[in-house]
Amino acid sequence: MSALDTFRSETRSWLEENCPAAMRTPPEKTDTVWGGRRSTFPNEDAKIWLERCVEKGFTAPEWPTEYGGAGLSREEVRVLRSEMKALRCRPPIFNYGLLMLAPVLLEYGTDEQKAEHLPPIARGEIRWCQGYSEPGAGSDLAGLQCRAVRDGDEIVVNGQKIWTSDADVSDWIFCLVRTNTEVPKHDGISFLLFDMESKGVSVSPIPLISGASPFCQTFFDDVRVPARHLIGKENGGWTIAKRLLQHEREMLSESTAGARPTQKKTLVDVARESLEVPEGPLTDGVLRDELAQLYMDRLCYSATLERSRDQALAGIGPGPETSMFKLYLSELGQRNSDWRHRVVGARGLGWDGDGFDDEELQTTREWLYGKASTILGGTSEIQLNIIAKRVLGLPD
Amino acid sequence: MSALDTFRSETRSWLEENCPAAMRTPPEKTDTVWGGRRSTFPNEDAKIWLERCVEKGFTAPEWPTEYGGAGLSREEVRVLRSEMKALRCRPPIFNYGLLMLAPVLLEYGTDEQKAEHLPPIARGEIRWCQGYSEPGAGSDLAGLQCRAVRDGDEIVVNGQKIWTSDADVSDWIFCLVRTNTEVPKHDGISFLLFDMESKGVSVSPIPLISGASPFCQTFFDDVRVPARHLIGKENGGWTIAKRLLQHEREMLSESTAGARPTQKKTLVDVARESLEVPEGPLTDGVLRDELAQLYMDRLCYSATLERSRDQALAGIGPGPETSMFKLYLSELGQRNSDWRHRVVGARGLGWDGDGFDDEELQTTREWLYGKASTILGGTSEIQLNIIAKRVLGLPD
Amino acid sequence: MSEASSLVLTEEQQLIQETTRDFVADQCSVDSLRQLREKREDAGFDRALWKQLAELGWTGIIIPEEYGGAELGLAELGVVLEELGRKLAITPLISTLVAGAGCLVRAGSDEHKAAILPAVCEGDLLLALACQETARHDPYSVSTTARKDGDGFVIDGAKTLVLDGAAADRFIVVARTSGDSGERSGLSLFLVDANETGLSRKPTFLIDSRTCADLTLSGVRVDSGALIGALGAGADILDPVLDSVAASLSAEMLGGVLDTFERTVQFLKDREQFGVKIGSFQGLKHRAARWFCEVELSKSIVLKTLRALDSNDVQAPELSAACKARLSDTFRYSGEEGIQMHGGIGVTDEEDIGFYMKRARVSELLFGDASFHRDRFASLQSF
Amino acid sequence: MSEASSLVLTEEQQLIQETTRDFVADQCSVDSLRQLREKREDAGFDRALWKQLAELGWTGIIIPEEYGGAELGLAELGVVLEELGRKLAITPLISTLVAGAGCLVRAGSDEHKAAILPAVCEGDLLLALACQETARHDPYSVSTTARKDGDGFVIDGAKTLVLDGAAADRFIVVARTSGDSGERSGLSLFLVDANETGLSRKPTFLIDSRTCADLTLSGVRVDSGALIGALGAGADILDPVLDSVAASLSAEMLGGVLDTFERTVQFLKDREQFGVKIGSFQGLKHRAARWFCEVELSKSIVLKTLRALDSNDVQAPELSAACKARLSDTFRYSGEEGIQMHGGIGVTDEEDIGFYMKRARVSELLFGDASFHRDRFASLQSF
Repeated sequence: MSALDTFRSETRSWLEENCPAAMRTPPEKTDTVWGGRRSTFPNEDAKIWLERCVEKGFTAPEWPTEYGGAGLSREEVRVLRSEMKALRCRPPIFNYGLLMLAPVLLEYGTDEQKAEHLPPIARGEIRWCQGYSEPGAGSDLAGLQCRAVRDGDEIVVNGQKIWTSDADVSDWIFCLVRTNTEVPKHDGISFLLFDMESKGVSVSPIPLISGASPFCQTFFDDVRVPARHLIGKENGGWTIAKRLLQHEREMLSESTAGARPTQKKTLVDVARESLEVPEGPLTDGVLRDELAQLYMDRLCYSATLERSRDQALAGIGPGPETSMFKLYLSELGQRNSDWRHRVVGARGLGWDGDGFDDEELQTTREWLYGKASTILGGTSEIQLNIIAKRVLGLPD
Repeated sequence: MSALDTFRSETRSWLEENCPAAMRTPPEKTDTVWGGRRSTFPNEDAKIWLERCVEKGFTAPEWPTEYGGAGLSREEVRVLRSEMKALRCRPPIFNYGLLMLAPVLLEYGTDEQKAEHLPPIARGEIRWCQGYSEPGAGSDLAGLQCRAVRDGDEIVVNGQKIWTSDADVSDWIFCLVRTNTEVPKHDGISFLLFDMESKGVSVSPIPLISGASPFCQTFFDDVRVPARHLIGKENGGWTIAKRLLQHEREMLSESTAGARPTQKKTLVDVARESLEVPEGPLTDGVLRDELAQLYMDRLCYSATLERSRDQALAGIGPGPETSMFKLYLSELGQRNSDWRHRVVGARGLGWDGDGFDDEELQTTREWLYGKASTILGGTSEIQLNIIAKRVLGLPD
Repeated sequence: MSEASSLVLTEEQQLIQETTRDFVADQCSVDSLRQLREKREDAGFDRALWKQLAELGWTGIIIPEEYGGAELGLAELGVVLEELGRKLAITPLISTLVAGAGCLVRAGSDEHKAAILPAVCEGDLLLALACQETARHDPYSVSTTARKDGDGFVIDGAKTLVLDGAAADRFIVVARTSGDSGERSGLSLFLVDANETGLSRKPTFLIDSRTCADLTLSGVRVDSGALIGALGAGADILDPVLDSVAASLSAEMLGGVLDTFERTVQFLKDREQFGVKIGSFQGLKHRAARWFCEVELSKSIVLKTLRALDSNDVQAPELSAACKARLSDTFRYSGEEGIQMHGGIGVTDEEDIGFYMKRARVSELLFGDASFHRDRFASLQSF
Repeated sequence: MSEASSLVLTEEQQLIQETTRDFVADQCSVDSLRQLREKREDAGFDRALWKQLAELGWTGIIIPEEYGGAELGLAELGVVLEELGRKLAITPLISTLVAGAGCLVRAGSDEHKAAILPAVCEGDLLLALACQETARHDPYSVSTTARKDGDGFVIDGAKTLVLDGAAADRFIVVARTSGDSGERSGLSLFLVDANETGLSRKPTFLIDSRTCADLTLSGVRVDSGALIGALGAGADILDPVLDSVAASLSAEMLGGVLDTFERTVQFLKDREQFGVKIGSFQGLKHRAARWFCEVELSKSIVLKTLRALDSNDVQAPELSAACKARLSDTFRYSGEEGIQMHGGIGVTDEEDIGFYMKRARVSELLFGDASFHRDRFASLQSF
């Protein structure tokens, strides 16, 4: 315990000394540092903060130092997180390479592959996107058709992906491809990495019901990929794919736990304004009751996340119940933004133009955008299937 | 139109003259006249009212007069009903023979069978019960095992039924039996009638979570039934069985449409008492909102029932959408009694004994008993299956 | 029981339904909403479409024959609105006909009627009801004042979410001539020309590609003839007109509900995943079946309410409240289930289903959401 | 982060869990509820069982060591209650230990503590909190009065739904020494012997086979030493004690939730219809999966709340409210889903599941239902 206490106090000192004051304020949505070849920073402090963390290995604290991590134990990582939280330090960087690809590379990659890909991720130099869904393969992910054929030392990819988040600003893609069409669908899938600057890759953004979106359609036309970028065995990609989905769900359930700081007004603020009740009990008993329910459910959700983390520390790893987090959080988020939008009333009906302020327009767009949260990353129905089968053991 | 108007005024006069004043008050639950060999009447007026209706054919107004009906047209039946409603006349009799068995006898019975069974039903002399479910065949009704083997002019029945409402006080049973075990399950079922006083029939009531109940387990041990009591073809009973279920659902959806008159206090009364708000808006905004929702849903349900009747008059018969009525009404009824019970609060926690008045104990027992309504007569899940398949045409 | 009160369509109503259905199939589509969104014209609807509706006689469908209308009921208008609602067509039928002309038919002077109603029937004149002042519909919360001034009145205040207010030629402005905001008495209705000095309007572009307007009334002077009905008794006109508006809007919403439901059920039959139609999954089947029940209940309450309004049934106000509450909830639920069942494609702008969800939200909030109408229903039932 | 505040069980808690689980497997079953129901004994629970709990040390588990207790926390008691709750065991742990002893430990005089707590630990003395007066839990709605009279007080009033009140040896009576019903201030707590002149009790037999009591206090005279804590400041004791009661009751309810869920999932795996296990139907699968989520959230909030109470976390009151609201809703939902999924057999008295639904309703209404606690939560959060 004593060693951990020492680590705690050293870490705190380091954070206090190295984390710029501006990086200790709640971030706006636009403050996220994504990294990559075309990396931009909201301000100079964000750049400095990332550089210092990279140097210390704190962008990937649990990784071995040889790959750019800090080589910390689980307990130490927990201490680091709690200290960062205490000082309100912003995460130095956020991206899918770090949170989704890297864990499976560490588990399934060869030493060469790890050495090639992990350090640039830790340093925020390469931004990754995820080539999973296809127009005909959404919930039935394993039904994917994007074809990859070996040609000597290369693999030639032809096909189409959809819902590729940030494909238009990403550098590399981790991609599920079909390398065998003669076997049951799960047995002919491979897990392949390639550069989005490769010849034959094209990208087209998808407008959503909420307007412009980070999602893209991505087309591959005879894209030639060096065969060394195949992770795991050829045709053995499904196991890796599923494991990555667990990490994705974990990311989705953590990223917005508790209140999202993207909106300035709390739900209480919004209700007070709409009802014109500056203080005291909200006069609409039904809204007040609903609001209490929302806050309570948030509390229960946070407690469950906390329990899950404590269990992980006690040696019980994240299992299929990550489906529960993805399911519950996405629906809770929808209930939150739906409630907010309903309470805003007529002020939330604006699409654009004068007559509505930014926060009102944002409330509306987030409400609309939120409809995607129970679909993308695996629909709620798929999560329910997973829970029924893998957690409850109900028969097929 | 003029003939119908004449019928209306004649009917009204007849009702005014013949329906005793005591039969024009809202009935208590215990006032129902069931008929049968062991028929009892709550009072002399109920007996007189039944006799007069029997004489007029008004217990089964749409049946041919030869079977004890009044031979009325659909329009005339509607007029009779609306006049009875206007004068608040109680139904002279209520039982399963009249509402469930008779319609299928009229459709599938031979002239001899109709002549034997319909008049006693119209006169209220024979009370029928329904032998459908078995312990292993609930939702999967067609999986029934109760065995019937032909032996010359007789059929010998062995097996067990469950949920036989009022089996202990009924005279005859209409019963689904398995007459062929070699064919797909739907093709080996027959529809058989027999006397409950037959040798080998025994009955045992089933206590429910709400206490004593009208439901029974019914056992058949070498019961010998004359073969002429087979309705329809041998092994052709499933079609009749399904049609009868439609009539059952129709009955279930009509019998309690709108408020059930079995409890004296309205939901508003109960809320006013519990909240101690004798007048003005209910002070608990959430309860008030929920109550409005309940009443509104009741309105919408009644309007739907009314529309369905109007459609029937316009020549569109009751189809599989009767499943919707069964589903919705049973759930609405549960919501009603659950709400009432919740609002009664601590006063609704009594099982028996002092400390709780009759209305409170009844509220509690009805809440408990109501849990059966979404299960018996075809679970809500079965109704959903029927709607999905037969109304929406969704694939298997 | 007369044919008119039966909850099935009369022959005339069936004819109106078929005519409108053909018209809608020809003229209306969700794509036109995308176009309206891009164009951002202040009017917020297609004037050519409106002229065609006038030719069909729908713009005067509930106006008395003496003013050139068809003198039919809300039940007939409801049939038209339901069909238009199926394709989310944007027309000023509710604002001009049910709200605007509704006030005049009910309480307008002979001069008003003669001057305005024939032009409405011709499709040449648009009306709008300027009632709401805050983010939530609350008809008695009126702070706009009309002050007696010589022979006329001077109106000051502001209005928001005035449906079709960007295109209206005349407004019916609800103003307070006595009492305090929130009180039922003291409201008066005034007919105000859109070009009146002191009146300015700003169009607001809504999520469902419809346009409303915010109004500012600053010393707007009208003569005493502008008053509709009795001074201070505006609520006696407003209440039944708002009931009619709620029920008519519900009929339009019903069209949206039906289309959302039907297109989603079709999608369940067409879309394959895991090698089978997704409509074969019991999880989705049961949800579709429950949805079906809500749709059926919605159909019934709309039919019942419109007929009750047409026959001045005493139950009409509470039916109207139940109707708008039910359609608000069912349309919302339909949009949500529709999108979720469509999966990924459902959240794209390319797929139509999202427009139904947006319309559901706008319609829900116009003229009182479900919560407002439950409150009103409870008050009408004295609890 | 210390081990104690981690949301996994400590080794000691695991030990307590195992001991209790073995005990429950041996001694408790739903059948004993059926027996209690037939016997209709006033006590409403099995005294032999209570003595055995005393031998295990559970009757004094949260009482300080100096009075013979184990001086553990609510977290440990919660583990015991959860296991007992799994089989719906009826024990006066909450009434005697959390409510009764809770008041004394917090604010009782040394004499009170010395006289009562050791006997509680031994299982020889039962306490009950006489708080509620109307059909709805509302701790400040107290009309029972305690009037100063010479050196003591005279208490008049009536109480209802006094949990385990039929067997209690002493009552802690909440009475008003000043102010009006509904006010937080002016409440005082008195320790009253069950045999005191003027106090009468009537057992009430509840649907879950448990017994409560209605009390009548008519000129009950107590001396000044009967006062617990400061005069008129009873709410300062009552509030935190009721938080502990709400959380402890939630732990017991959690046991019921878990058993209901687990036995139903097992039923889905065992029961066949249409030639397959009914658990293979996606409609039921999805519902079971949603139910699982609610169960998991319930587990977490109980753990979190008990730990917060043990560490006097400032968030403890709102967590307690969230906890009781959540468990009230989840237990109810579990009972309803459990019965519906069991089908016909589920509504028979022979099957155990119905007892869980009945317990759920009683527990829901004891010490404030979900609606009460949402209201309290909102007040605590100042909205």
